[in-house]
Amino acid sequence: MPQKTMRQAINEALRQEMERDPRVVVIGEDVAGGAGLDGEADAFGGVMGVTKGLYGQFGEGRVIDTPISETAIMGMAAGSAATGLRPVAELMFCDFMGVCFDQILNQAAKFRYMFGGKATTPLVVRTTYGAGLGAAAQHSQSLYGMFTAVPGIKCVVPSNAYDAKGLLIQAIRDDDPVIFFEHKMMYDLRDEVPDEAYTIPFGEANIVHNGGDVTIVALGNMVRVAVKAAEKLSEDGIGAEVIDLRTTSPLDEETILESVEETGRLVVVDEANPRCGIAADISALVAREAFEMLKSPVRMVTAPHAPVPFAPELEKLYLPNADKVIAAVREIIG
Amino acid sequence: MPQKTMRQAINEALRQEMERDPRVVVIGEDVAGGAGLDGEADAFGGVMGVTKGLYGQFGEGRVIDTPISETAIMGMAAGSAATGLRPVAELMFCDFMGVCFDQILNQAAKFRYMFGGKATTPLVVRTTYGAGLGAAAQHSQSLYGMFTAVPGIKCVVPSNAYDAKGLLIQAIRDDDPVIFFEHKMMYDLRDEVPDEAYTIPFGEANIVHNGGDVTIVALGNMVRVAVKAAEKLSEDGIGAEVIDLRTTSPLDEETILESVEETGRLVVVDEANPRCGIAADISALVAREAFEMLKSPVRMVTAPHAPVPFAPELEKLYLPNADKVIAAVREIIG
Amino acid sequence: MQLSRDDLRTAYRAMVTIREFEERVAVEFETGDMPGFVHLYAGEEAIAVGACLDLDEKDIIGSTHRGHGHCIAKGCDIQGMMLELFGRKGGLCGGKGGSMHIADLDRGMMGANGIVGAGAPLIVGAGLTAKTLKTGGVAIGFVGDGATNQGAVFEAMNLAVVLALPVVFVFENNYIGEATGVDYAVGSGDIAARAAAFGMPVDKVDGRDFFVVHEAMRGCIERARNGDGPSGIEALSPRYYGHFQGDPQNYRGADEVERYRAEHDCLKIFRQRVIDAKLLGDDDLDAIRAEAKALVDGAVAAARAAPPPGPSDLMTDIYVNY
Amino acid sequence: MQLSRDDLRTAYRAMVTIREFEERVAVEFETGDMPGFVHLYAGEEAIAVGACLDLDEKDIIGSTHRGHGHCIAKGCDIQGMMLELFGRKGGLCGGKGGSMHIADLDRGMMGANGIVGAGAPLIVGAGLTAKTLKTGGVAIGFVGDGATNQGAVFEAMNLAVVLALPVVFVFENNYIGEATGVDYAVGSGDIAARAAAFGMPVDKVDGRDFFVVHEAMRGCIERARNGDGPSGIEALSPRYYGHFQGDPQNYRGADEVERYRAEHDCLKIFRQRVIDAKLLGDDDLDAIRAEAKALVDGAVAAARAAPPPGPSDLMTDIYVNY
Ligand SMILES: Cc1ncc(C[n+]2csc(CCOP(=O)(O)OP(=O)(O)O)c2C)c(N)n1
Ligand SMILES: Cc1ncc(C[n+]2csc(CCOP(=O)(O)OP(=O)(O)O)c2C)c(N)n1
Ligand SMILES: [Mg+2]
Ligand SMILES: [Mg+2]
Repeated sequence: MPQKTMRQAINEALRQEMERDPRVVVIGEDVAGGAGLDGEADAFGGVMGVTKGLYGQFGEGRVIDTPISETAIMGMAAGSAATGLRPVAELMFCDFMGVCFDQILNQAAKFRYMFGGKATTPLVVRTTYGAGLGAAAQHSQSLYGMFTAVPGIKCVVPSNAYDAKGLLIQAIRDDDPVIFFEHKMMYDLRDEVPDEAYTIPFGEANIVHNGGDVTIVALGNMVRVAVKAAEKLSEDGIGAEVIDLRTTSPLDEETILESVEETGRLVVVDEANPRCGIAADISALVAREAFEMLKSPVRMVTAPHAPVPFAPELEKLYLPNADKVIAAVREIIG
Repeated sequence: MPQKTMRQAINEALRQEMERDPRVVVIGEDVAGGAGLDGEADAFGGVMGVTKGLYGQFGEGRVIDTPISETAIMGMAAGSAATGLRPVAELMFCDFMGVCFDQILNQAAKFRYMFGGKATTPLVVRTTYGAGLGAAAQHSQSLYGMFTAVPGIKCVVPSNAYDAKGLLIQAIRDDDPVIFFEHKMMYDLRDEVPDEAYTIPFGEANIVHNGGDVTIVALGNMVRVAVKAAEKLSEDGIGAEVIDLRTTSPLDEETILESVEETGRLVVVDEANPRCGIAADISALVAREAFEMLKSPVRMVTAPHAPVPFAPELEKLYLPNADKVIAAVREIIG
Repeated sequence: MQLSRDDLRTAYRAMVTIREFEERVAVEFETGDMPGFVHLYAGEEAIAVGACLDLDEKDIIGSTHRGHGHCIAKGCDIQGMMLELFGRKGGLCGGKGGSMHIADLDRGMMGANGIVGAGAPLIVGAGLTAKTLKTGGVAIGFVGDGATNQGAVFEAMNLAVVLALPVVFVFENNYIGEATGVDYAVGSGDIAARAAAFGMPVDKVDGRDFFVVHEAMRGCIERARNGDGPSGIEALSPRYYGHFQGDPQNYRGADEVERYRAEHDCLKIFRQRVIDAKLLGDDDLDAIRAEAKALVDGAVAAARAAPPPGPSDLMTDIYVNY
Repeated sequence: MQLSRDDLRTAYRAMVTIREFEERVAVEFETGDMPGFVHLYAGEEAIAVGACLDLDEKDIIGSTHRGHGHCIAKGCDIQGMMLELFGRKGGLCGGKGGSMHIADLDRGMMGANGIVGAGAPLIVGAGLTAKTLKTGGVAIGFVGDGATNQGAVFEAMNLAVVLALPVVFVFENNYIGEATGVDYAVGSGDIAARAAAFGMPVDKVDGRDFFVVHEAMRGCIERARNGDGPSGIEALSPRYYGHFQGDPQNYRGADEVERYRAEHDCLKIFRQRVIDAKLLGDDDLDAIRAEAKALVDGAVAAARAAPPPGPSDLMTDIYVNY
């Protein structure tokens, strides 16, 4: 199977869905780039180059550059979704949710319920998250927990290029508003990605490493960290089952609970801050539903309750890594 | 001691702090009311009447009516806090955070860290939350979890008039940004409230009902629900210790853990939605730190993963109540 | 005056239906049987009806928290509306939305909105759909004077201009946002001029005069249909009730509302105009009003008799599938 | 020309220090030793320096993501800045902020800001402090052309007008926001006129000419100090580097930047002007530039020699107390 980067996989998903359905449009800041200037059109393809080439193929009516107005972008996307388009809007960094959250929290998420089931809002918001680039406190956050908290929203956090393509196509074909989180350190990671379109259903976690001693739940870029830890642990005879959530909402509770029932131990690995996040959410799920099988305290390996620091030395300390996961596992395996 | 409503208690806290410190100003939409019109000045005192009378005493320089521009309100408040004022800004409904979250999430919360400890931002944002008024999906949410998740923010959710006064005075004197959540169904509830100014420290939960069989953690308006449940349970010989969190950030982990170590059982009662909220956060804390003492699964009594419905019959079903708390306790006490 | 007698009847019917509806809601609300908040539109009827008369089902409107008038002007079912306001099964939103979220997408009514200003970007989205799918439709966004100070509205205007979308902004200046005067809240003192500076034509018109509103909107709608991009009107007309029903309105001058009602009521102006022009007679108009009243009476009776949503409704309509 | 020779030296020193600083950062960044992103201000020096020359420590500026020039114009320590950009202990923000969050509140520099437009409401807050505490200070907010389309900026302008605060908005029009031209993104095509429609005077000036900027700002600052409320300038001048360092700039025309540098460079214009007027000589100016270069050299050496923050720094400075 062909090897593709996550950037290519996402681009391919967009391209194929745009070819398939004329209602799919891409909206955002510099999703083409170069508008109103003397150089190349399609100069950027998004600041990460993910949408590159779509403008050339589909033109300005389908690949829509906007001013720096996230509220208007998200609102226009939500409004167009409710009236017949299937927009894919880009929020350059998820940190920018602060300037446009209303259009997700109170508009797109709630249309269907508030309007008694009469609205359908097939909106996808693609956004980037995560630390590692030295981009500091306002460009490095992992804010999927805040979207997971919102009824009416679906929330996707792919961990590799293959999943990214399949989950994004699913997101575009899905009739509910979906927030799609792309880790900015993962765009160049390669994976086997089929050329043809395919979907991965929401709410189905993926077991990416087998083991019977401890369940490690991870998502996005932390899946690699968890797998690395699991591999090292297995060298020492400790079997870790690593579950890649893929989507945080809907959440595949079943796979998590089944695994913990088997292993009796839970470690959640999440790059986000610890309070009211996914790690706490999964821990609480297990404490509610799998308590009887639990042999030891749950552990959360997350960023600390602090903003993301700039200096690379601090940023490295800030992030979860395989050693921290291993330490957490050892603590509860004893 | 004099009986006062929560509205009066909050008003008194504001008045006393404004008298004490000329740097304290109140900012928001219609915090006076009547600007630019032919009727009374100070017509509203906030849409809930909480700031009524302050305009008359302190004038338009200290009680500042604004246009309907929450981003500018929060930003002006944050910027003035960082430069020498001690503003108390009002966000009429916490649901409106969606239009101004950036100024909290990325600005006020992060100044101190981003600027290497050189900024001090003594900002208070007062806001209302909660269902019960038939105000439907966009005016009834309980969003303190999203603020609790943000490092740099302190988050207060008082459960009665006495606490509201002491915690608000503490918030105003505190040097960090504080979000202060007032339940809109509680403004007319009365309590003994001293006339003089006093503070209640942050991060100190309050045990409001004693019992040794189960720990019930609650906050805000849910404390009354939890106490009601505890009282009924005690009639049946079940002893419930009810912990009123008072502040979700900082969180009094010690009091919670000590109680659970005693009772071995945890029920968290929270009006918010269940995913990535305070209930999950507390459950996870206990599953991490008090697992060995835990005798049964934890239970969360929260709103469901749904927007707040309009019809009173549905709204009632939506909200936690004493019967649901009792049922949860019975489930784990068996 | 280019309107046919039928058009005039339609317009008057819509205006008096709004008036009857709102005045009745004021009464019903006071009984305590209607939950939540209601923001009444009485006094501003000529704006909604003038703006919507020429629209059809492919056209979409986006409303505000004060949305009943827009619903009626766009042809929403009166009984469905009243059921919704009472929170009953069969309401336009199944009793889950209420006054602040009343909507009927089948009629091109995208919803009232409890978040001030939030409807403006949404309606730009409706404009994008119309342009992209070449529906021939236009998108009309209602925005209050207070709402014009929201970032969302400013951004929406600019984006509509940048993308040359078939959007019309209707700035409803009723002089007040909640309890704050427009002259205080709008620093420039001029909503139309500030909006025009975003790069589109915006007329300031007397919102009490249906004919003036309708004429100004005709130009805007034509412009949008021709692909010439967005435009707007600022229409001035007072609201007759409080910000929400129950508001003591102590921020208003004494007799202010009485004066409005007596001197420049939009229904009276309309009536005078069509009678003077001998287009419709007193009988015609009275009959229409009586019909409107009967319609509202029936809607209230139906709503009061209808059951509330059932427990099984709590957890439906959150997602299409989950 | 009302400036003394000392003032002119100060202005030129600030301008060339910015230029030397930015051109050196471009080089240092390419080595890979400087973390994160940097957005360079070279080309726009006359704006920051013209805007800040008359300010003192009680005055406060709010910056953008492109903040180095504003820092230097407001008198921030060059070495502290360079340490910060390298993420080292002793940097202006202790290495925790970096280029996008560089700040020095002691110098009245409220911070660069990674959120486009977010600085505008903050600076309105600084204006509120000045007015409330009667500090006599003014608050200057820098806003890019792209940023003028953010709701936060529109709201901030209106609020500053409503409250008549001592605020000056400096709209830095460098023709581009990221990779989008101002003529595309600003629907009206005119930032100054759009801002003026919010109810304050806004001049459009040549941002390459220090003297023009300084003169326009003098009026604005005076106005603010006199309690006459906000105002603004739109100053046009290109940036010489990419949006961020490393940006291929393929959205630009061929030789565009070379032309800017050759034909209308703000340093050259300044130099020509003061030499023609016989106010400063070549020697003066060369000496100042040499000093600036030496200062930057020293700062880079110090930064490269400095240690990074230590592990104990990770969890400090989150709260004053917790
Ligand atoms: C974002 C937001 N801020 C504040 C409110 C509270 N609020 C509801 S309506 C209103 C006044 C709106 O005034 P205007 O736009 O003039 O509309 P009108 O009520 O006059 O029709 C306010 C402040 C809100 N619902 N949403
Ligand atoms: C809210 C927000 N949206 C988008 C971005 C990404 N971004 C950073 S700078 C920039 C361009 C800003 O352009 P302009 O205001 O003209 O400033 P300039 O870079 O030209 O100095 C963009 C889009 C951001 N940081 N914040
Ligand atoms: Mg109004
Ligand atoms: Mg620019």
